[in-house]
Amino acid sequence: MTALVTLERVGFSYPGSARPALRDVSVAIEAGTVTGVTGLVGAGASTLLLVAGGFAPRLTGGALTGARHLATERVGIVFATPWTQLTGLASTVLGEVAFGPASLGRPREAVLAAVERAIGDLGVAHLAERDPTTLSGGELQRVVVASILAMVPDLLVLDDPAAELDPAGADALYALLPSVAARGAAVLVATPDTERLARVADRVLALEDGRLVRSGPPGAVLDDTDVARIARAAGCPAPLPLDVAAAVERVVR
Amino acid sequence: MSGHAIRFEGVRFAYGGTEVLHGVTLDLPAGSAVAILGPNGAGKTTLTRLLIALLRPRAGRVTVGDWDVATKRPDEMARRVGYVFQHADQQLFERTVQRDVAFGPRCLGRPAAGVDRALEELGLVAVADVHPYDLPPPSRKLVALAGVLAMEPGVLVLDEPTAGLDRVGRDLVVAALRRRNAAGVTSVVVSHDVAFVAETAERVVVLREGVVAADAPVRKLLSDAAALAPLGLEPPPAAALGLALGLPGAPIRVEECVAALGGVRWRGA
Amino acid sequence: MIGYVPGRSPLHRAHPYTPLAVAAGLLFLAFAFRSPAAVWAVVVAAAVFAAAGGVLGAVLRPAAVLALPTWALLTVLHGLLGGPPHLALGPLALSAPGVERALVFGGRITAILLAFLTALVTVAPPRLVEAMTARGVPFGRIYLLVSTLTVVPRMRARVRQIIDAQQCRGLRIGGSPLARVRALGPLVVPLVLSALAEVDEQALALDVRGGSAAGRRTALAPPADHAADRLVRWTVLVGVVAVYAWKFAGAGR
Amino acid sequence: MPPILRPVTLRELVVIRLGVAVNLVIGQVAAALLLPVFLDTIGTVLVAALVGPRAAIVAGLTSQVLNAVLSGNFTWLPFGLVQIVIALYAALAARLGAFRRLSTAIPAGLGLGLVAASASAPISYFLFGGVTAGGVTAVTTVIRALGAPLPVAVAAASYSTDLLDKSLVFALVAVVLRSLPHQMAVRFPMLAR
Repeated sequence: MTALVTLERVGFSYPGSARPALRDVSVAIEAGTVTGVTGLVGAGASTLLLVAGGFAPRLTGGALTGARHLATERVGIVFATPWTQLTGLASTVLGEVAFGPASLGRPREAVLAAVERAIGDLGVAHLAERDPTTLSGGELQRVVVASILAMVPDLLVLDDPAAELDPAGADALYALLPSVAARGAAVLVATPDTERLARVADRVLALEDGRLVRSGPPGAVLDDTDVARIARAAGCPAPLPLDVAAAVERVVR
Repeated sequence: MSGHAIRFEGVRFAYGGTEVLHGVTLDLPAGSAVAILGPNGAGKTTLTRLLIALLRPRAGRVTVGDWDVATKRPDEMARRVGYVFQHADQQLFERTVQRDVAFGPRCLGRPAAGVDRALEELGLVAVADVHPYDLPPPSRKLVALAGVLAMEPGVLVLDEPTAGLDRVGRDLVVAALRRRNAAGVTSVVVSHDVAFVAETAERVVVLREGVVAADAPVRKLLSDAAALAPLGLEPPPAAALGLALGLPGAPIRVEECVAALGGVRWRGA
Repeated sequence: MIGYVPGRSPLHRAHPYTPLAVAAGLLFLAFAFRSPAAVWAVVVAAAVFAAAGGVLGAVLRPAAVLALPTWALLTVLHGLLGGPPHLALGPLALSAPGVERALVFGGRITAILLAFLTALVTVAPPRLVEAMTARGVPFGRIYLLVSTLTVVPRMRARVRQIIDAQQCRGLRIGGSPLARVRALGPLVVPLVLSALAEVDEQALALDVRGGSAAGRRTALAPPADHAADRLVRWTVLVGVVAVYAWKFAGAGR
Repeated sequence: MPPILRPVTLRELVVIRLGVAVNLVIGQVAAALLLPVFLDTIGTVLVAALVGPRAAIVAGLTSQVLNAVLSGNFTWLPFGLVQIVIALYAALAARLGAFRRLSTAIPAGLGLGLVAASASAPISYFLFGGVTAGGVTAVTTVIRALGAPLPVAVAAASYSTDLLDKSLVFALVAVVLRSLPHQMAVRFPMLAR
């Protein structure tokens, strides 16, 4: 199974910035998986997403070194703020979701079919006729994801997609990612929200100062959820439990 | 830095025709650390905007210390109340972090000492000469918070201060808020981040449909899953772990949970 | 101020280009004529146009709100302060040529307002987008005309928040004129900087939805362009050209 | 492909939309500060400095149309020509580096005030008899009442309001450009020239 995205010793610097955002990163992203990317602010998580998705340097400018192999052009990206991602050309959710497929000039029936499937998968079918500007942050972000999935991307990249949402909206959004991967797409999500990442990621890449320092299953990579910090301080040996259930199992009664 | 008491007396407020606050009465003594929880649209942000005269109540009175807020303008209230907006990074405009953080103190004619302290507290000393917009968005949020802390206000109002921050950023904000409360500053935080509320607040006020639905010590409310559920919230991880293991003392903070776990033995993976 | 008013009138059901063409035609006609009688004939035509859309009532109030101050100033500027000969109208002495000029200019403004407010009220933005898409109008033009209107409310809210936020940092927005001019910087600069900071994100969001896709976009529900629509548009065009040709042939007075 | 004919990139399109949106909302700031100016060409001038003349013309004309749609005052449409003049003037001023310092930006702004008024006064006089909505006409009426002939009153009113408005616009654009962070500024090649 050749990887969908392969980075070999990739470095990246933004235009006008001396400090490289990525240094010597090598990683392969497989289709059908949810890959988490985490790291402190400025560690390069967002940059890794832009490079892996083929957006940098094409749209951001800057200099890429090393080898990047991207086996698809069908890449979608989701950002933290829902409102900036609306096209502003549709007065209904259905029209907003249809914008992508319609832009590719696909026949009308194909566009409508793609829209029906996407809003169904994202659980926003009941909002189809609603004006996007009247939706809550959580609903809007799911509409944004639906409008990208309607184009059936092979790679879906999400940059801290739930930062602006309340806990219920965030949980609902993260819960969708495994089902998107199950349909064959590769999902790459960057966030400092390690609590939710631990629940949905098959694999996590940890970055520090532009370098990939650890990668593997969440349990082996993440160690800074509240439960993990409590367990470590209370003398629990590695690998640290990441959530309450895991911690309860590790306590000797 | 001395704090001011905050008092809401039968406050009513309406946007256009629809009333959003239906008679809120609250008494927050100086130095208290309060969090306001409640579903979206319950009037949380409206309540805080009344504190700094951005909104005028339709009925009732809001006082900060001995000031009746109705008689003051927002730039006058800024002498006592430091208000940090949810998207506060949108107010930055100076060419360096240092100059932007100094904007508030300069407007109020306050000494620059507060600026250096704020930069120190939020780990911004190293980027003091960097342009705020050359920093990633979460760091800009810290710069905006520093710009209000630098004014050394007696009251701090924070609207979703931790949204988008990483672990280090959150810990800095927790430490800064705890330090200010310890110095007697009154704080009011509006946040969905229950873990942050647990780490910083002593008292929680729940606002639902424009009325105070609950006003309880943070420990009691945040370890009560049934009370939090209707607000779309769950107990913070530390409280959940305490409940799951039946730890004594209903811990809700990380260090409380660690203390309650003293002497427990862990199985290897 | 005033937006689309749903309805079933012939104008609402017409192809979106038709009401716009009629409004433009009335504007050019209003400027073509110089005599009060001719200009007021155009005003009547604009009123009939509004009535045809069943929106005469909806349009009169905003038209009046906008036209009345202009009427008052015209009466003063040209009526009272116009040249001789003067007519006695009760206590006032009105200049005859002045009154005539006021009627012409006042009529023009009234005709333009009635005509375009009618078009504004009877053309639904989504149908216009579909019509332009079906006609292959470049995406950029549609995006600028329609999408910008949906960004304005968010920008207005951001201006409001910046004004509030800077006051909360002690900025006084009153005081001497010089102080108020100096307060422009802390209010305008953050608005522009925060908006520029979102440019890349918005461009990327559009790019993944086929914003830069070449080729024809699919219009999902292209409004029908009946023979009647085309006839009306052609008639307006020919009519306006004829009037201007007649005018520049020196005959029109 | 000469730069003037190169199709607008997606990023430039978003910048133009931003310029138009700023034009449409900036009046709120002038109103909050009780300043007798519109400032509604600041976005056009900004786009001229950041992207170029063609983009600025598109921003100016779009602002004119959308301003009419939002306010309902379609009588402003014929003033679209003035927007083109402003866009070209601003692009030239930017090319000559007028925005590098306030001491050059403000005089350039006054120059634009003269140029813009010279373009809008005849339109206002011939097409609308010197009467368009907004404060300008009130000023015209006062000057006319003081005995000045109408064309003089219209011109004087246009010039006085435009000079203040445009010089403030240019000063603000200079301040904004100077406030741009390095990583943002390098993304606009026009600035480097």
